[in-house]
Amino acid sequence: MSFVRRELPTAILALCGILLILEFFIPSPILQAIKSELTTWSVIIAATSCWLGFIYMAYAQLRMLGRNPTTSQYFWFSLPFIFFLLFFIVGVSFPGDVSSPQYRWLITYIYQQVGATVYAVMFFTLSSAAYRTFKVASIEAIALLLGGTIYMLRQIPLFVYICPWLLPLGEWILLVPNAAGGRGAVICAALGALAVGLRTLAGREVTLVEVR
Amino acid sequence: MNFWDALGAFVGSFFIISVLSMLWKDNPVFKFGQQAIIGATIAQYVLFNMKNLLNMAIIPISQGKWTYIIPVFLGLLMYTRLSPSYSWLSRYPVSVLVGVGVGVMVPGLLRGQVIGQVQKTIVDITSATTTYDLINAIIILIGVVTAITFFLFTKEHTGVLGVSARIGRIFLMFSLGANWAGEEVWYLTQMIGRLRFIVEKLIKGVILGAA
Amino acid sequence: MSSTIWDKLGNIDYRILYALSLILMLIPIIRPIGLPTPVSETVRGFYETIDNLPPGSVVFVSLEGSLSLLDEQEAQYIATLKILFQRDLKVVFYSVTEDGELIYNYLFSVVNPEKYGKKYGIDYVRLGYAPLEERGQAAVALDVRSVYPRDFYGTPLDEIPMMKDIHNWKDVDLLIYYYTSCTNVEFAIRQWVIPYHTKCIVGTLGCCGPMAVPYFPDYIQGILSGSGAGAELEVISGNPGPGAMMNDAKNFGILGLLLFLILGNVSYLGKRFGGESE
Amino acid sequence: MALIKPGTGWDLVLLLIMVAASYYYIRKATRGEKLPDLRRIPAVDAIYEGVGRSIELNKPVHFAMGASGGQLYTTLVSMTLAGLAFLRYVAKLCARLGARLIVHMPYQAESIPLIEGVVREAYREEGKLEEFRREDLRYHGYGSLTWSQAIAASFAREGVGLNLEVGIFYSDCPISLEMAKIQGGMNIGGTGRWIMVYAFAMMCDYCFLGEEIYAGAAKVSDNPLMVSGIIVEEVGKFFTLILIAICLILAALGVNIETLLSF
Repeated sequence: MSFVRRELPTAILALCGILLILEFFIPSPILQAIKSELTTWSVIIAATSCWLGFIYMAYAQLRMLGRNPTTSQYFWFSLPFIFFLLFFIVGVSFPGDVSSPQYRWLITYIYQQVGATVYAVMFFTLSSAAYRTFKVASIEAIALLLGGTIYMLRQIPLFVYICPWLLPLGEWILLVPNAAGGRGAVICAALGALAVGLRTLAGREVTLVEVR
Repeated sequence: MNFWDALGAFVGSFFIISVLSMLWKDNPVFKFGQQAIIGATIAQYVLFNMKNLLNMAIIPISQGKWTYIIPVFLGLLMYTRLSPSYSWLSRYPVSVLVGVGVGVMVPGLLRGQVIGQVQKTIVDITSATTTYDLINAIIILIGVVTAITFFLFTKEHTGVLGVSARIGRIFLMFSLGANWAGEEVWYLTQMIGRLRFIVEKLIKGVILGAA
Repeated sequence: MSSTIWDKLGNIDYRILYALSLILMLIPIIRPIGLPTPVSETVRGFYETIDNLPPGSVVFVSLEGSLSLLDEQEAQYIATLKILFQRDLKVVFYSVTEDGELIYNYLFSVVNPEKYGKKYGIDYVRLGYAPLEERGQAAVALDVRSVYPRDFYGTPLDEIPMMKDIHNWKDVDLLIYYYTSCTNVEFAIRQWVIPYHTKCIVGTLGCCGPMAVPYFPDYIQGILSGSGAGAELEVISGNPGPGAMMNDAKNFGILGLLLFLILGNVSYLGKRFGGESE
Repeated sequence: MALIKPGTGWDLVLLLIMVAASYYYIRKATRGEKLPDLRRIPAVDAIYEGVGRSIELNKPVHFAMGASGGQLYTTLVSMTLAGLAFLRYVAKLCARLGARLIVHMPYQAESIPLIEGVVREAYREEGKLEEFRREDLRYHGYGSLTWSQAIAASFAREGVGLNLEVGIFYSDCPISLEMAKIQGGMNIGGTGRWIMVYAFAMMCDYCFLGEEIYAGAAKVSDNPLMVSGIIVEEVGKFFTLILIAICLILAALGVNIETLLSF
């Protein structure tokens, strides 16, 4: 039983991974076909499992209601389901489905406004974080402060008007020190990810092996 | 302005304010918007995936591409997680997915993020035509090398390595600062866009326009 | 334990910062101020490239846009469209994202070509949407009809008067390339500029601009990045639009944060060097 | 026909070096031989402290891998796995010490079986399976916007002692981290996407800078096999440094590096 439960899935994982890596190096139409088949499979598997999220959300909502079954809780409990049904029914019942004007209306005025506002909220959260951390406390902190404020002011027209040198200086910060630090970090992160990948292929990644 | 646009201006403004009110404190308006949008986005996610499933699996299967029954079956195995005694079956689809993930990740990392970055760093120096370019390229090289030394884990950061790691850290901080600034101004634009929506569509368009 | 003034300066309630920024941003939206907008080299290049085209030139506009990112590029699009329609040019619009067509719908409702005396099929054509990645751009350059056999409204291209003489890169005098994914600027450079030496100007998000700068002016003759560049284009072309207000609001909106950054540092330095004086 | 695709030669060299190093060190680890010591990563030690703090304050521990942190079949899968390693660790700590754990799951539904499996297994290993609560695995819908809101709401309504966020982050961490901070929580976290690391550096009490999440994941797993992975990384880093040095020397001698590195 252990073989079917543990070794076989690990072997399948390694096989898929190694075939795709080989495809990168070896010019072979067969490997290419396997790659495109496997990537399609992945999308199909993921798409099939899409209801799981709904199930977990519904379960958590139900348990919360069960602990505190008051009238106001019933309202909050049903709200996600009402909006789920609203979007779902509008999304399938008009010609053009999700491209129908009715569904687009929902997307434009609800989804998009909320999305853009969440982005906008980040302006505030990043501001308060900067207020807390941008202090001239050490060389590192000064580097953070300088990199941040100069490149920020470079993007604000008024300050560029007052100090035209902000433009080349801001660009320089982005293209030289930022590129240097970022590149070093990217190289190291890639090597870290590579090590994880190889360990996974070898069937040694603890979180994957232990899950029953 | 027709009815639906006007209604849209109200609904949109309500949701904008609902999200913004989170900065003040948790309140019923925020809770309403937040709970509603969970339902809405799950519907969108499900619709999007069902459409994918239809186009990529169901239609091809009905046209005789029988192999696609396997991934659909594997996808269904994901739901065995809900039952403790059969949950091990969900390891199969997960294995295929992670295997494909590692398979596409490893080649991408090698070329784009390691060898390619090394190549860029060196070519910047060899292809520099002016002294200014050359100095910049050398600064980048120093930054890259010292940043890599900062990430060494098997050696304690003392002595020469300590100095190098410190310099690397300063470069990294510059980079973090610049990343922050890029995002900050970009979110500022988004905020202004939302305020414009409320002012132009709701206040000027509907409320003042109707009056 | 009494807290010093320095402590207080370092621990102001964040909500005051939030409210202050919000109010500052609202002022110019309600009442535009018109602060000065300096025009940068890359935007000047963008404008002059269009301005220097001989009458009757063919311009391709490739749009990779997303509705949720419209705030950042709206001013660019509107200003560019106005410039294009004010001149005697033949313009071909196509989009590589689904949202692109919705953006075009919106833009043509704001900048109505008829107002500029432009006729569909003679002065401008919309080809519609196709999911073009890099290979798609290459295909358009080689043969427009291989990707877009019909226009947005379903008319075969050969039945459209303007398109009769437009087949491939040889007939294109300028490519205006809008993109939102920072590295996609290379698609245009690799598929249009390097093989065919097509003139190319680009428009993108603020955060992507610096990555395009190294290609200026050798490969691309102009860059618009962010809503600020849209405002600059409005200034240089003399067409007022939404960019100026966005700029004012940006100038004001950042002031609250700057004030708080200064307060934070004053508090820090005060605590460090003058901590005892209450 | 060429044996390998042109332009992939150096990639193959690097890959083979990493594979050889993996083989060598994994073997060494399975035999129980001593591996080199690793320098401390303060953020790892802080997780324990954070769980303790949550118990003291009687507030839950929150864990998140990012709104889209459940990517299994994309190029970011390594970060998902690193996030899961941290989840396993913090779930074990919570089970052992008796803290309530709330997991904010990413929107990719295909990752849910893995997440539940990791948490359930951690509780089982600690002998506290009956304390595992499925309703504390929260699913917040599609995209970072609803996720950010929901996590902020959860902080406000249920409180936050420790907020641990490791995984794949786009524009979702600036809100969740700052909200945890405002609610008085302790933040620990990091991501491998460099472009978003700034948010962690600014908002976390302890942060993992970029690839430190992989090293951290190996450390918290408390498993010599995982630790051997970090040593493999180090081999890669030394290879990169040596490659840069050799390229510089060759460039000084007039060799065209661009062609050399694209064989």
